[in-house]
Amino acid sequence: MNYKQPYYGKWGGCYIPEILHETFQELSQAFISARNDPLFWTEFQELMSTYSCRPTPLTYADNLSRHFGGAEIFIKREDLNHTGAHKANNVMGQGLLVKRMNKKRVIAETGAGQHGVATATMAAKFGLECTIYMGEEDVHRQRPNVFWMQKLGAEVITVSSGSRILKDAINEAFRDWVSNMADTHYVMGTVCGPHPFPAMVAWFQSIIGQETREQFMALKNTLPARVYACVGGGSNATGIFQGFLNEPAVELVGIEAGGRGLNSGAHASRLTGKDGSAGVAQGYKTMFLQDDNGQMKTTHSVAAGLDYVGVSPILTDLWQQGKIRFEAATDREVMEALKLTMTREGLIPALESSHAFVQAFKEVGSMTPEEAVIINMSGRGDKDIFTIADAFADPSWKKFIISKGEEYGA
Amino acid sequence: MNYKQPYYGKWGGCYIPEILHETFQELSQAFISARNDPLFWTEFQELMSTYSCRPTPLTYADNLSRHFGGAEIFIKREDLNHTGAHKANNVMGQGLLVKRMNKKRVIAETGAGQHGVATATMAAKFGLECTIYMGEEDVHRQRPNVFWMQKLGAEVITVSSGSRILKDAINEAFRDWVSNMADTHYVMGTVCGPHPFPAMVAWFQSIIGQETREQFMALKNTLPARVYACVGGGSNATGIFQGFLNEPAVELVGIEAGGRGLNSGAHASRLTGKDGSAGVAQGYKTMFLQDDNGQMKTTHSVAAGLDYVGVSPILTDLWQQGKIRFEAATDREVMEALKLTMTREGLIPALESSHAFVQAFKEVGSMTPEEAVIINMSGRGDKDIFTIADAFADPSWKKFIISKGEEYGA
Amino acid sequence: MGLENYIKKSLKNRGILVMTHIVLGYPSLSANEEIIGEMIAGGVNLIEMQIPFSEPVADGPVIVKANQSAIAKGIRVSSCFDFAARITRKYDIPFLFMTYYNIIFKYGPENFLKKTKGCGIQGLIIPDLPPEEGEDFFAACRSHGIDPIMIFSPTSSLERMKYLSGHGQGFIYCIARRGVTGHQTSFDKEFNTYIQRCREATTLPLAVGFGIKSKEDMAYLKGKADIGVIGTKTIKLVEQKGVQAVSPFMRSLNVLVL
Amino acid sequence: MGLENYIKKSLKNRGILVMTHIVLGYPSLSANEEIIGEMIAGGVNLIEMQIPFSEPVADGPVIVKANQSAIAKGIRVSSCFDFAARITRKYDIPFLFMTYYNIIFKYGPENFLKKTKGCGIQGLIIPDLPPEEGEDFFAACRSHGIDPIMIFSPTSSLERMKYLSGHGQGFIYCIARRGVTGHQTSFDKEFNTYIQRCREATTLPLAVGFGIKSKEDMAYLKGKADIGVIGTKTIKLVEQKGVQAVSPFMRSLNVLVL
Ligand SMILES: Cc1ncc(COP(=O)(O)O)c(C=O)c1O
Ligand SMILES: Cc1ncc(COP(=O)(O)O)c(C=O)c1O
Repeated sequence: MNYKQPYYGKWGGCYIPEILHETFQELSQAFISARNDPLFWTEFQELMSTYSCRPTPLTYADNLSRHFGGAEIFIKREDLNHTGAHKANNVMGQGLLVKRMNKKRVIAETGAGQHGVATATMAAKFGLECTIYMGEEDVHRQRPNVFWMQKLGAEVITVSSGSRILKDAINEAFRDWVSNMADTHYVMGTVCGPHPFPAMVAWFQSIIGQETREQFMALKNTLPARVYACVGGGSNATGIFQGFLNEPAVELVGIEAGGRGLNSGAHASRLTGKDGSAGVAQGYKTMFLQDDNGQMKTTHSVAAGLDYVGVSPILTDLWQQGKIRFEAATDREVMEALKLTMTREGLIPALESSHAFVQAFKEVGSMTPEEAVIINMSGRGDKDIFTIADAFADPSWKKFIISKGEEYGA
Repeated sequence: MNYKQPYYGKWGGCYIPEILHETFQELSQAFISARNDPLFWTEFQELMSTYSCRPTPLTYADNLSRHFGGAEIFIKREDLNHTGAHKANNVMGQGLLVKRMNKKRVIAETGAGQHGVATATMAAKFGLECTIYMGEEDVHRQRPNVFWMQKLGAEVITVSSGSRILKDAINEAFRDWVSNMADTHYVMGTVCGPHPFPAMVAWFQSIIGQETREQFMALKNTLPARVYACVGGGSNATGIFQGFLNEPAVELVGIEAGGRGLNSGAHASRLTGKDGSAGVAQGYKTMFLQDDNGQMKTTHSVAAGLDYVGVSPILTDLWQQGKIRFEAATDREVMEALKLTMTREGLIPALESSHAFVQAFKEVGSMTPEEAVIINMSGRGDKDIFTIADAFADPSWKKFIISKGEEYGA
Repeated sequence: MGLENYIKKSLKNRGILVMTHIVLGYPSLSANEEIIGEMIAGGVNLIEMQIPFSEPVADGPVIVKANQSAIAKGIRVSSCFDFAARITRKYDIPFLFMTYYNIIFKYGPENFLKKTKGCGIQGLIIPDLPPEEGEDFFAACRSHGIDPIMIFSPTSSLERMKYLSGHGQGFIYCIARRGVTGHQTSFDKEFNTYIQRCREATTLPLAVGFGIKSKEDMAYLKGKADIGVIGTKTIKLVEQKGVQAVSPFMRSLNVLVL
Repeated sequence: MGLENYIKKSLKNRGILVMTHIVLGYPSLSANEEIIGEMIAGGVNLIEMQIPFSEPVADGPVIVKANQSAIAKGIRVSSCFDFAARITRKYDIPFLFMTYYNIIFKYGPENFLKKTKGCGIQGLIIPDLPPEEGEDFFAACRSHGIDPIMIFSPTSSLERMKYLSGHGQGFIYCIARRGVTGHQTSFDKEFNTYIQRCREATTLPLAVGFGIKSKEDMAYLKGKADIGVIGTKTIKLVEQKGVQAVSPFMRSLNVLVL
């Protein structure tokens, strides 16, 4: 990937208001000089290994492998990052850039809240002011993360325009940025948005793929047959896939949110199925879920972090080239896969990550034990406690919340 | 420490009902053979580095060090373990022993719920049945952990006898064990209880101290001036202290729960202050908080995991020898230290761990920048969301819970 | 005769021109029509009509809400064209479309331009299409006889402005300040240097928009700029005082040549 | 004359002796006194009085609750001694203390034994003090003329039983099954082998406790053991039918020699 140019095939670009032109120039300069400075990556790796827990392990899923009786299943453990998801990689990387650009404030959008928590954490660590934009619906379904962002010192602004989810939070963040770009950096949370964001986020997340490849090679002295990653904006997928791009032996599988089903209209599958079409929004060109007038649709997923109308231009290009296979997992399948993973391996993947597990579980049984697959566990499920409790209609949790509510109401 | 004999100075022992005699013989055998088998430790380390994230980092707390302007502060990041606390070290170690003993079921007590979650996780991973005993008060204040234990497949039994906290959960676990010891192992969660539990748990947790020493030496080529760890039962403290025992240059500081103050009667300080006295309960001899008739007192701490009437016989012995200094941190001080740590370093220590931060914060300012201290961050604070929200009287959280309660109630 | 000429000619009779803004379909097309009538009656010189988009990233809360509401009520791009065709036949001042690029991209740029031309629209303002991305499209605009309006901002350097101006036609839209539409703008020394830089960079007329809302603002801008843009202010006015308040307000903005 | 002789002598008149259990202070000391009166009237042969402890780890829910309640009501070790002194003077069957080791440890073992002896108690049952920990204390018991009652369990090997027996005096308390007090015990082949092993290991009389609650149980045990221990059953009986139900129940347990 040529990190200096804004297009991946015909996707990407930099569709920004003139007011941000200078800011993007500056950001591109800072990014290019960081990429060209070998010390930067060393500093980044150092930070991630002392402040977070990199390299994160590659865990062999003994029980699940046996359960399906096919390919061996390995799990890349991004859940063990500080703040509980791969989002930390990107955020800490951008934090180092912010220091170089000498800005005093960061803003970010967040869907699942993981990116918001990671950004609030980075801001605390680097002594920056921090404002997080989050859709009203996501504020509700990812409430613990809102609480922690605030406790970490960030201001959390609830966005109630549009569909009140991730894309709307991105719009609000841009609106903040066009007012405050002089001292403010916008920490984009995924491999989307105007250039150089996709290139930059992909670079920071490539640490996942680098590690995974090394770890797998050290174990097996060969490559995995398939690599599975969920795709919201696409950052964890782009991160792990970069370790295996252009390896014909490795099939890369991206899993989008199938919501209530690909034919239900209530999903967030931009590349899988027939609902996506080319468009330009939020500063870049990609496949969007939009109507025939170009108005963005309301998406749906049980996983806030996948509930997004666009997808990384990098992935759209690789999809178009046939280098990544795309699939979708429904909300219901996700809960089943989560249950199985919790009870068989003692791992609690985030609802987002659970999408990747769904597809792997569908496929490994018909592969051979000589083959191996890797699932990217992009984050942990702690944040999803309210959603999971609702999905399982957990009676004792409900009772607890009712009584806690009464205690507070009194 | 001689791991074969039950006493540390005059503390420890094995005060068990006859019905458990055989079981303890078997357990001691298994433990001794594991200790004598160099492959066992290798297997343990391997498991902890592939399933959890060991070695966990030693993070330099730049901002806090500057804030206090004295000694440099380093933080050992046990919060980055899988399941979020040091408890995983002990649990996974005992899990390997369970496999060797060929038992089919595990039981455990839990206070903060971290040990319970870790045990439920280990049970899922190793394919064991699992029952967790938890005091009614702790079920309430650590509700998210209860939820996850259940989702991981464990049965959680609420204990409403006694003070309805940790010690009572231990009693219930013993009552289960004396019925089911043939196929059941009791995974004691801390360095307490009858021999060989203290020796065994200390051994598994020594991985913290080993790593910390190596990491610090690699960074500084010298030893830290002080090491701080909170002390509930004492496992995280025993773990990290073992890396620095018998080093006259290193002062070891254990911090107990000061609750509402040492003179309030509402605390869990067995060694600090004057309220503790020698006793025998829960299978071992140590300093307990008891009345003049030998009845155990009701303890109090904002941190469920420190809210315990006894303390490790190993630590009591080292305290008596003057090798560890003991201090107490009050509930209020803990909230202040937590706030500072969140907003300055982007770290969210568990309420238990925050006790260690309190004492370090009191002391580092009057030390020199040439000195360094290490704080053991035994776990992350995610589990404490309800308690922290209550302590900060967070209005938006309360509003959320009230509305969620109404939704469930409808 | 092209927007540039129209503007220069109109400036003979008026100290500074007024361009107003409406969101098509908000509160409804028939209300739009009434409001436009009021604007014309109030002596407005140009009108930009925004084709709603679900992600109006450069707009502030009032216009965002208007966009959302229009879409929720079912506004379609084709009805915007129909409306424009009728209005441009009815009134002889110039009308422009303002919209975000996806509306054009999805419609097909070539078709969009044909339709735009066909319904008598004279210019296009696209806040999220910089020339780096829009070069071909702006050329196509010009060849269809539609003026592509370039946008200057306070952060644009002189050199940048010259580059932008090279792609534009009709006039330049100068954003008065950082931020989105609908907030207060303060005219200070910094603003004056900015407008001087704009003048230096281009021979095209200058429109100043974002936060212009009173006769005082217009009077201040007179001599510095050629057009003052009234945006959010009209929406608020209609919401608060009704449609019939529009023409008196517009009339009040008239600043004499001397 | 020592418990062992007392037991052997009593067995001449009865197929199997009955030892009952009470928790001191539950529901109150005066209720305890009434209940003991009923027990004696019902022909009970020995009584173990439990000094409450906050952590009764070997007990089941009913006795746990009784311990907690007695402590909550303020029972003290000194009042247990006073009560014992009065009761042992009043009735001439043997009384024992059952308690957990911390009660003794905290009181001071030497003082505790003196007091125990002084108030006429003849034996001590301490479920959490194995001889490995209690060797010295058991020796002190014996030298004070108090019988330390050792506990056998179904998991104890023959060798282990012999070792335990070496520290004991008076009789052996054989736990009928795994688990805590208060649950059902099923007497099966495994139980029989266990009791045979107990007999082989010691010459001391055997008491069988945990889950004994009826005449049928007593009849089954006759010949196998020397004493059947009625524990939880009495507490439940009093709770459900009142104090006066105790003596008829105890009388019903009498199993003849032949
Ligand atoms: C745990 C987790 N996984 C995946 C995602 C999806 O984002 P991306 O596709 O950029 O990895 C999110 C976004 O919030 C997330 O929190
Ligand atoms: C995070 C954490 N720290 C500390 C403790 C206290 O236990 P210990 O003293 O055994 O480390 C607990 C107990 O639950 C805990 O969860």
